[in-house]
Amino acid sequence: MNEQEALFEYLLRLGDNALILGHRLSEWCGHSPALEEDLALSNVALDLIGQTQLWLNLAGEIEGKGRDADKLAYLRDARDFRNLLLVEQPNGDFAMTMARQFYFDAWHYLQLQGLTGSKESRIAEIAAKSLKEVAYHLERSRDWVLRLGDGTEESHRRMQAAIDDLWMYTGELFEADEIDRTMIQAGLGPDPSALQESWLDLVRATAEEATLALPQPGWAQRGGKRGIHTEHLGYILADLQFLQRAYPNAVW
Amino acid sequence: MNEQEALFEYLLRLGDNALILGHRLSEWCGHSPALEEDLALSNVALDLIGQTQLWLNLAGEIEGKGRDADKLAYLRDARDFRNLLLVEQPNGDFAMTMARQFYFDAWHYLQLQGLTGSKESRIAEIAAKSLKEVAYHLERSRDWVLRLGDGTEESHRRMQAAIDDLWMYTGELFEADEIDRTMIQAGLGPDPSALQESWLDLVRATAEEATLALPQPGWAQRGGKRGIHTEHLGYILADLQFLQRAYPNAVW
Amino acid sequence: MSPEERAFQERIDADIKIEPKEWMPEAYRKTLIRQISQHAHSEIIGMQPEGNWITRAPTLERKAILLAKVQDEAGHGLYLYCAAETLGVSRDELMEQLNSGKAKYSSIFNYPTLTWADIGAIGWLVDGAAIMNQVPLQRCSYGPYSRAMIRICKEESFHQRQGYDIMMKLARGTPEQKQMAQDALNRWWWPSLMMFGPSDADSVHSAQSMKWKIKINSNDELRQKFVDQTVPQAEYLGLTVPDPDLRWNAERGHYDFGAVDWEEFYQVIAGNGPCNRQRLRTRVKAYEEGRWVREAAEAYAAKKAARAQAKAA
Amino acid sequence: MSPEERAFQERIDADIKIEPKEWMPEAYRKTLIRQISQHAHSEIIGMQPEGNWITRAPTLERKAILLAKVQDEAGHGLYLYCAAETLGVSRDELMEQLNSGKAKYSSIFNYPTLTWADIGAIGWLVDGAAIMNQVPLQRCSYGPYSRAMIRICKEESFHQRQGYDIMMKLARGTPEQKQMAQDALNRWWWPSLMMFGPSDADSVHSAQSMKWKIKINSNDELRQKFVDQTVPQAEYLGLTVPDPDLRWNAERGHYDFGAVDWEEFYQVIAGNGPCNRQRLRTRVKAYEEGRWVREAAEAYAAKKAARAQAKAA
Repeated sequence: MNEQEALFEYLLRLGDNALILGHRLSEWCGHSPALEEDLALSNVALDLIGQTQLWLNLAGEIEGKGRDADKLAYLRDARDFRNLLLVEQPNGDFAMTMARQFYFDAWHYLQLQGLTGSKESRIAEIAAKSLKEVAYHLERSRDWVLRLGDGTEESHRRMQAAIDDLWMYTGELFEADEIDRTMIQAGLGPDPSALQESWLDLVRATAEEATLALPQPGWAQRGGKRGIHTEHLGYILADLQFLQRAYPNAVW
Repeated sequence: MNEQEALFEYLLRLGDNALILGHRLSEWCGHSPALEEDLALSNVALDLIGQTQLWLNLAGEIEGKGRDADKLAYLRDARDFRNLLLVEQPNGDFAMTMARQFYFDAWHYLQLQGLTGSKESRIAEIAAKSLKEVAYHLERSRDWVLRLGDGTEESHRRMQAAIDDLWMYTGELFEADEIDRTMIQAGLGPDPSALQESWLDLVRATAEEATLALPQPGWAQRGGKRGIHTEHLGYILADLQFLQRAYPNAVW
Repeated sequence: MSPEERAFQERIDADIKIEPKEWMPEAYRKTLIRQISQHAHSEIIGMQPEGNWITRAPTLERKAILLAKVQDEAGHGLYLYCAAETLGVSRDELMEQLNSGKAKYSSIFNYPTLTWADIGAIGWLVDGAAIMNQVPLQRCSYGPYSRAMIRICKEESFHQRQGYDIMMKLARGTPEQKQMAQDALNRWWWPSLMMFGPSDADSVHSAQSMKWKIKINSNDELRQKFVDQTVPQAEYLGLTVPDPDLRWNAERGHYDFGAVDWEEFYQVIAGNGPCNRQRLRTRVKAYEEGRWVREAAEAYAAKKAARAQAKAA
Repeated sequence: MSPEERAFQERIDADIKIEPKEWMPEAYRKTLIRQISQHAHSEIIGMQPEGNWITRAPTLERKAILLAKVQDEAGHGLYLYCAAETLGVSRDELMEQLNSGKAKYSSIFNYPTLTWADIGAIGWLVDGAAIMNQVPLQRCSYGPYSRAMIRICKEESFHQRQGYDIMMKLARGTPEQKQMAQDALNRWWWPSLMMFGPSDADSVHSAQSMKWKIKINSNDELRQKFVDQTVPQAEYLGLTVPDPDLRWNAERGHYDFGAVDWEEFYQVIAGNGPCNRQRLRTRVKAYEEGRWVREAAEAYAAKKAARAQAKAA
């Protein structure tokens, strides 16, 4: 795989994370615990859809085969998706959604921070723009971890279950593979493993403040970055892609 | 609409009922209350898939545009589906599934009985074959209405809720429209409104034996037969049709 | 009429806004609460038919626009509940009324969204009719309601343009897309006309509400205005309005149109629309399943306040 | 060895089947229960990965075949639970063991089915490996187990052919389909080889089980047989087995193949496979949500019996 191919894959990962998590959050719209949350969750989803467009359009440009963000989002099958397993996990209850969001936001923030130093100026620009949005996402999801962890007995129990349940999907966030290494060497993106300590510090401090017990490091589920997903992704795509698949070549 | 066009539409209704209800039942596979039910629900679903193939293949022949059962099942969008609203309703709990099945089977049996007298021999043959299967379906779903209605307090409550909930989708079963009238006049199919009394007799007697209160006749939801569905159908089709849509012209 | 009532009516006649803490007749307060909360409920329930297509929107841009629109509806609901709260009723009370089926909301949301074109038709027709109803209400006599309406109308007209844009893309698209657009118009036209409510002759409460300036135009007036505005738009799209009696009446300077099927209207109002039960259940489910979250947020806030106090002491 | 034990072993050596009511050593009974129930659990859990594609099968025929296959697995589970019940343990007890995570099932079902080709690969490879394990067990010493195996093997070989047929269609299909098939082979090959269990050197209990004829061949023997059978099938499909060390060894008359990654195997066994948690939760959910139905059926049957008795009296 040459650098350009690796960069394409790398950008798909960035775009697919935003796409799939944005999709999951958008499933909440109209079903959340309070109107304020319908607004807030939609805001985060909208930011992520915007980021999807930026990353996937850039991916399409790098690829140079005439695929734009929509073509990449709507016309790839599950094995060609490159998002982390974490973001495709079902919404579950509100605690599960917020635990997923907090784990992701805390990583996403560090990842984007690293990307602002990318030698590829378009990456650095998108990262800088996204970083501002994600700083707010992180503030919000962290706040909900605190509220639910240190709220009622029920909310504590649910939030503890959620952070336990999703823990096994966090290892993948920090594992560098060949593509990551190519990016690091080319000065295009940060070393994922270098983000782990800061992430753990934040997650640990938040859990403590939220009176939650952080799970022990254990076996990490992995595969999303190379297209080996959980069984959930296929169903997401069936809905997401229905119209583009059913009416090929139509303009909407 | 000439007779041939009406017949095509009529056969779509027969085929789509079987297709969509079979799909719903197949969703239970592996999730039912007991292994025996995994077997039994799958049996019914398999019968319905078989009937789908017969009806839709015949529909395609009548249409004469080269569409077979698979093309009709996998390449029409929701507005072109002609199934009753009843069969697309979500599975809900086991009581809901069985109430839906009983309402449908009781009608389906009478409908097929009428169709065995069709002047079109292919219709009469498919009806005769299906009738044997459906006699068993009806025996089974009726039995579950009894068991759950006259089982425990909880099962009684759930079954009562289910027959109440689905009642408004039963009116459509007996409403004759232009297509039905064309079929009646041509001696191709029975008058739906003529089936209502026998249906009500069976449903009433069953409810009584099951210690259930039958809902009062009320406003009937309608539209399925002319393609005005509930919001559930679109999601069924997104899954059902995914592969055919995503890989056009592939052979499986 | 008591002196207070007379003074109140004089202020209204002079186009002076009534503000929350001022004296107002009980019937004015009650009517307003009913009207504002029905409107709020409609925004909330209205999130469902459109929300149904968020996960299936055909492009990323359409998805973002639709999500933002449904989000705006949540926002409108929020403004309106706040406006109602200034009249001494809490959001929780109003939500309980909605959830229990006591409160009404706009019947149009009891129809299903069956294709993507329905998202266009809702924006174009349903938001169009809503704006027609709401624009005059910007001038209504109750200050908080009037101000909420000003914000809402601005956003709604944006939504309407987006809806029309969807219709335009479909009408200029493939034959299948054009058919989809026509089909949506066929299904949403009459329910949209019903949004203006029964004919003036059959409309209760109207006279008093108009005197209080919480209703500005008559139902039939607005309906006519809507038809006059919308028919040329349909023509521009190349779509046919599903009304054989529709024709331009040069003498009146308006379109004549066919009779609305009020039997259907009353059936839907009475709970027999295609989606009444589904809409209400979805709402109740979200509300009930969110209870523990709301309780947790309150408990946390209380703990935090207590800690801050303990620290300060 | 006690006289009973000696007589028992003599019967086994003489290929006489042991039947439920006959005397048997406690260890034989326990080992059999463990083995049969693990097999039953595997059938039940195995419904999930394949069930995942029933609603998305690409044609009506494929849908029917897949549904019938998953149904057969439920049936196999049923035969096997019945066989285990003859040893004095109830189906409910066994299901509790499964649901609580105490009982094991075949680790292969902890991998996800990601594409339609996985349905082909499971039929071809997983059922192929299962048959390889099960065919000798038709001759096992315990009568009910032996008879269950005879029925099951008949159906399994049917399933295997169906799986291979799916692979064939894909391998002869579009480039995307062929890639899908190769990808599925890549992912399912090694887990299939692991289905035969650890290498003989590391396999506990084997000697006693073989003496009792409830295990007929060694793990490595069967694994070799599976490789020898499957590699030419892969070649016929035009697919590449993902093992760089794979080559025909003319001297041995067998294929040599690379080392299995037992670290992964033990991780999956230990609960860390991609789907362990999901599989178990799905099972527990179905079981728990079905409880009221099973109770109702029992209550109804009791009422009916009581009525019949009252009538007879």
